[in-house]
Amino acid sequence: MKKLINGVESVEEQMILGLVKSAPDKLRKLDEGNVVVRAQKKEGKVALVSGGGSGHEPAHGGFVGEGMLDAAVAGAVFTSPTPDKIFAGIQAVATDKGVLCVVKNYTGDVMNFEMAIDMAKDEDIEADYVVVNDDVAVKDSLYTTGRRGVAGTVLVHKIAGAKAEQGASLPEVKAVAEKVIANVRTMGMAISPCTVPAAGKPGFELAEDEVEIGIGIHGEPGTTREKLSTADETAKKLLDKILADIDFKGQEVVVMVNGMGATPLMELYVINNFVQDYLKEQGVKVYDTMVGNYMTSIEMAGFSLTLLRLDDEMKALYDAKADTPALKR
Amino acid sequence: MKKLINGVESVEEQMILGLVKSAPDKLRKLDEGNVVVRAQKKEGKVALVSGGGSGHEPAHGGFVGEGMLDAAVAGAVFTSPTPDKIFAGIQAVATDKGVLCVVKNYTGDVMNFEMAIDMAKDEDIEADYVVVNDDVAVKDSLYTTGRRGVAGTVLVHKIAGAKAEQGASLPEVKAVAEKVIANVRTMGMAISPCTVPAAGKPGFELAEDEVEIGIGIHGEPGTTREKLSTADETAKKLLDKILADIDFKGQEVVVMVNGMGATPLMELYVINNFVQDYLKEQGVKVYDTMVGNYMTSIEMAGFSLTLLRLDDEMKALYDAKADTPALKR
Amino acid sequence: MLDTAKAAEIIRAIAARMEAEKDFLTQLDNEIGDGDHGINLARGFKSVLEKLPELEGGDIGGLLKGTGMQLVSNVGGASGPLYGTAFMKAGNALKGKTEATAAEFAVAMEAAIGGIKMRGKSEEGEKTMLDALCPAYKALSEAIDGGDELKDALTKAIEAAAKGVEYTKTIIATKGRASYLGERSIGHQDPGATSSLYMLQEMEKCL
Amino acid sequence: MLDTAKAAEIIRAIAARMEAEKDFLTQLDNEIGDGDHGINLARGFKSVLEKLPELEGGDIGGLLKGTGMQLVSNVGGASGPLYGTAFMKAGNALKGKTEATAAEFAVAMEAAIGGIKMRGKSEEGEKTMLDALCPAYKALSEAIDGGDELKDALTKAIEAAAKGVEYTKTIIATKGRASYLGERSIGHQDPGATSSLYMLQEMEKCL
Ligand SMILES: Nc1ncnc2c1ncn2[C@@H]1O[C@H](COP(=O)(O)OP(=O)(O)O)[C@@H](O)[C@H]1O
Ligand SMILES: Nc1ncnc2c1ncn2[C@@H]1O[C@H](COP(=O)(O)OP(=O)(O)O)[C@@H](O)[C@H]1O
Ligand SMILES: [Mg+2]
Ligand SMILES: [Mg+2]
Ligand SMILES: [Mg+2]
Ligand SMILES: [Mg+2]
Repeated sequence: MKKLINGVESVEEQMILGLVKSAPDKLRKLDEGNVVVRAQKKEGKVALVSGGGSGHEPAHGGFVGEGMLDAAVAGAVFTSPTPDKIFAGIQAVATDKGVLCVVKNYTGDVMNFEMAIDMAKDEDIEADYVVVNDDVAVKDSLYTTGRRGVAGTVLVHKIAGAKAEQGASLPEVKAVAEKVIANVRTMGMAISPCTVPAAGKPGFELAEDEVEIGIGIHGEPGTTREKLSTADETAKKLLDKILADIDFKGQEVVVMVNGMGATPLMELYVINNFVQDYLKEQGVKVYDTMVGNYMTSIEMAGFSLTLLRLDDEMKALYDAKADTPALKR
Repeated sequence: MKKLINGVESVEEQMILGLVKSAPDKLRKLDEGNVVVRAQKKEGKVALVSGGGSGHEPAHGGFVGEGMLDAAVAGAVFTSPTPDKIFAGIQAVATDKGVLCVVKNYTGDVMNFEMAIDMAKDEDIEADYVVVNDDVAVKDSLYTTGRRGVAGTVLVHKIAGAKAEQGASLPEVKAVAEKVIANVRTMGMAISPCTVPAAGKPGFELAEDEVEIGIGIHGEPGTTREKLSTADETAKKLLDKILADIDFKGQEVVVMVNGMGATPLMELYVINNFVQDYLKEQGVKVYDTMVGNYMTSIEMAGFSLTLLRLDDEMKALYDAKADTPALKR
Repeated sequence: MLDTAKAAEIIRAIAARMEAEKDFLTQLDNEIGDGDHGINLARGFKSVLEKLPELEGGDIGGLLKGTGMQLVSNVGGASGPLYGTAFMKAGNALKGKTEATAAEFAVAMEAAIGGIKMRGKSEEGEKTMLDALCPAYKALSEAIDGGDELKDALTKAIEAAAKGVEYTKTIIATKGRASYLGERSIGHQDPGATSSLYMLQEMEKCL
Repeated sequence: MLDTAKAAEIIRAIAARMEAEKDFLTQLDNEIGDGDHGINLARGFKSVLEKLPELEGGDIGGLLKGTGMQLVSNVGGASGPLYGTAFMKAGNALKGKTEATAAEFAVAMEAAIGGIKMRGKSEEGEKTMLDALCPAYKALSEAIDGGDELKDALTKAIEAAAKGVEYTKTIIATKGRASYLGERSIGHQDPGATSSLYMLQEMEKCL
């Protein structure tokens, strides 16, 4: 394992400290743990709290700030944070308008956030949550864990964050978050794995000509292993799966071409070149495009594609001001 | 070589197309070649033109837009663009206030830009240039090529770009660009190499415990090869070299913690955590911090640190509005 | 006979075992999960060890509940709330007791399993820790009903749990991260079922 | 005797050689530069080949100038302007000529080297292409002054250039990217000096 860190024990905390010190007038770390909150608590709005394992940088701490999150709770790498830490985050930012937690659909995240919300309710904090499950690589089914929450989560942060910033009520913010969740779909792939610092070796191994299709964001293998093909063919494969899931034809969409952490921007732009042409061909109208590292898996190389079907409300909220380390608008 | 591309021949053009298609209302590609210009030509200001080899994404095309560049000319990967392409860029954005080219100090870049400027002058375009040479890894000397231009170039774009946007004259914009160059210092290191697509294999090989200190941004080896140590020790080594070069004590600075392309943000934040503490200890006041991928070497893993010593003029220009794909303020 | 001191000894033995099997459990989780199960449990039980001196003076219920709370606050992921809830529920069942009979142990184990099912919204046959724990409980309670001592009953429980672990290799996961792999999860043994087996083995060894 | 057809043949031979040595030249550049020298020249001479049919109908000067302009517009990097300028200067020296004597060839080569020095602000001894070209020119002009045919003079020039390439291994680079390596550039042979040697070898072979 070759990493620029000071030890596997300290990496999460030093990372959170490093983030906060990059914008000390805007961000603060709680003493209770690896929880990033806005330096100035914003009253009179629903507080938006997100979080999950570390290793997805800039998610989630990088999205704390005006127009997006009020708090982000970071667990150990790829491990959901514990209820006490999530509760500390909720408590620090809670207002009388309530708290909405944005949870990615993983057994661990859901359980830990549920327990934290129970703790918050015990303290008379009005708290609710939504579960993001945008990953079409995984079959949705009532009898299983269902789809994972991946890069689409960032768009939930953006749009629900804007709604909250406008002073909407908890049910209103929750409703728009759920609307985003209902309309956002993602699929990803990897050409090289990542290494959890504490594990010391990669989550899987790939030959020089192999890729994993249908990966999540935790260094886990994907749904199939295939031969490396061109950027265009690879992007087409992911897009076709997304386009088959809900109807995007004739709709306006936000496109996110998300790098997994070690993917050079060069490749993301090559991919975007195809994505834009293909969507046009398919009759999908692109309202806006985001290309970059938004929801990563440490130093995994690969990418995910996300489409969000917009309506007028989501469009306006997507365009609203955001001022966070990782997303400014 | 494992890359998400469609062929080594097409990569530069498809990348530029992909960039432009990510912001079609703001960016445009010239038919003449891989030249990115603002979609709406801005008259009445000095046009700022930069460029160099591809492989440094988001530099340089990602910095085209309000408050920064008017045109960015991309050569083949790590290869200076040719004079005719640079000239096409100059011609497309030139105004009657003139054109300033920001050139990084490489023999190839300097020669090609000089030839292009000669061509521009033949067409009665007022054109001048500055040469950025911020890399303290390399000894500065009258008898050699001198120091390289690396990540500090982005701050030249930002500050000279703001000055130009305000309508300053060509000599004024050139003067502030040269002030930034005089006050900015950078040093970088790599823990893994990168592969020029057309070459098909990495520029150098490193053992599991080796790093290159004092690298440039073209996949070339550094000035020394060493054993991998901690993030803190590595950052200290680079900072000490920078701090020894000009006097930063008691000064206000911009800090840039720049990823080389494949470095996870996790590591950049761990590094920033140390950098901020160490600078405080050394009596250097941090005015603002940038952490991210600004000037990369394709998929190299590693980082560079940049310090810019500010005065009031540079501070105000640094804070001025910028709206580009890779830098918004 | 299980008393508080013995229970503390078991917790220590489990903690040592989790540390010893950290890499192996993590490797199993690498194959069908996210490669942290061993790391998570080792971290969690290490924090339990720090808390143990405070807990071992009281009743078994308090000891188990405290263990569960430490796990909830220090493991994270899926196994944190699940094992945490299991220990807390077992603690509730043994509240106030400084000694527990084999039958009382069985009741606590049943409560623990119930806690996992409730928290995880899961059942046997989904390729989780339940595939070790449910058959183990069945064997244990039958043995105790048939008059076995706790240690002998646990020996039978371990046999059943080991079979359960083998069984997880043959089925598709429908809960937890491994479910994302669909068919590809077949052929791999579930990390949580494996760590459950190890816990039962440590209990048996200590008795 | 060098005429336009022969000059075109030489350019074709050089183009083929650059393509053949692409990987090796790139490898040399990997060691002390940025690993693109062979790629750059192969790309550049490929574009020269496309232009050649237009050029070979005229005089040698036009052919060389056109070659230089193609190199300037298609190579990029340091070697593009340098070799481009070299061919353009050589072309200027042979302007209007459809045949060139050995002495005229020497004058053109001198002009080419002068162009490189001017454009590159460089001198012999800095570990660049000049370390092959300068000694080659010296040997060539001496041989021609001594009455040698062009082919024989080029044979001597190649010997001198080859020694120059060897010499680049022993010195520190002070120009071009290799200069960033300081001491570390010692022991490596300069890619540009090597490609210059290849060009001279192709000229000699064609005559
Ligand atoms: N819903 C569930 N019910 C019961 N056990 C589960 C459930 N989800 C996951 N598990 C168990 O948790 C184990 C994984 O734990 P761990 O790796 O620590 O957490 P995570 O999956 O969050 O990384 C699985 O091997 C499985 O046995
Ligand atoms: N100032 C200079 N004068 C003469 N030759 C030079 C100079 N700088 C570089 N060179 C030559 O150019 C070669 C490198 O060319 P190339 O790799 O194509 O360009 P770049 O260095 O821009 O990648 C060097 O090996 C050297 O021979
Ligand atoms: Mg986990
Ligand atoms: Mg080059
Ligand atoms: Mg796991
Ligand atoms: Mg080169």
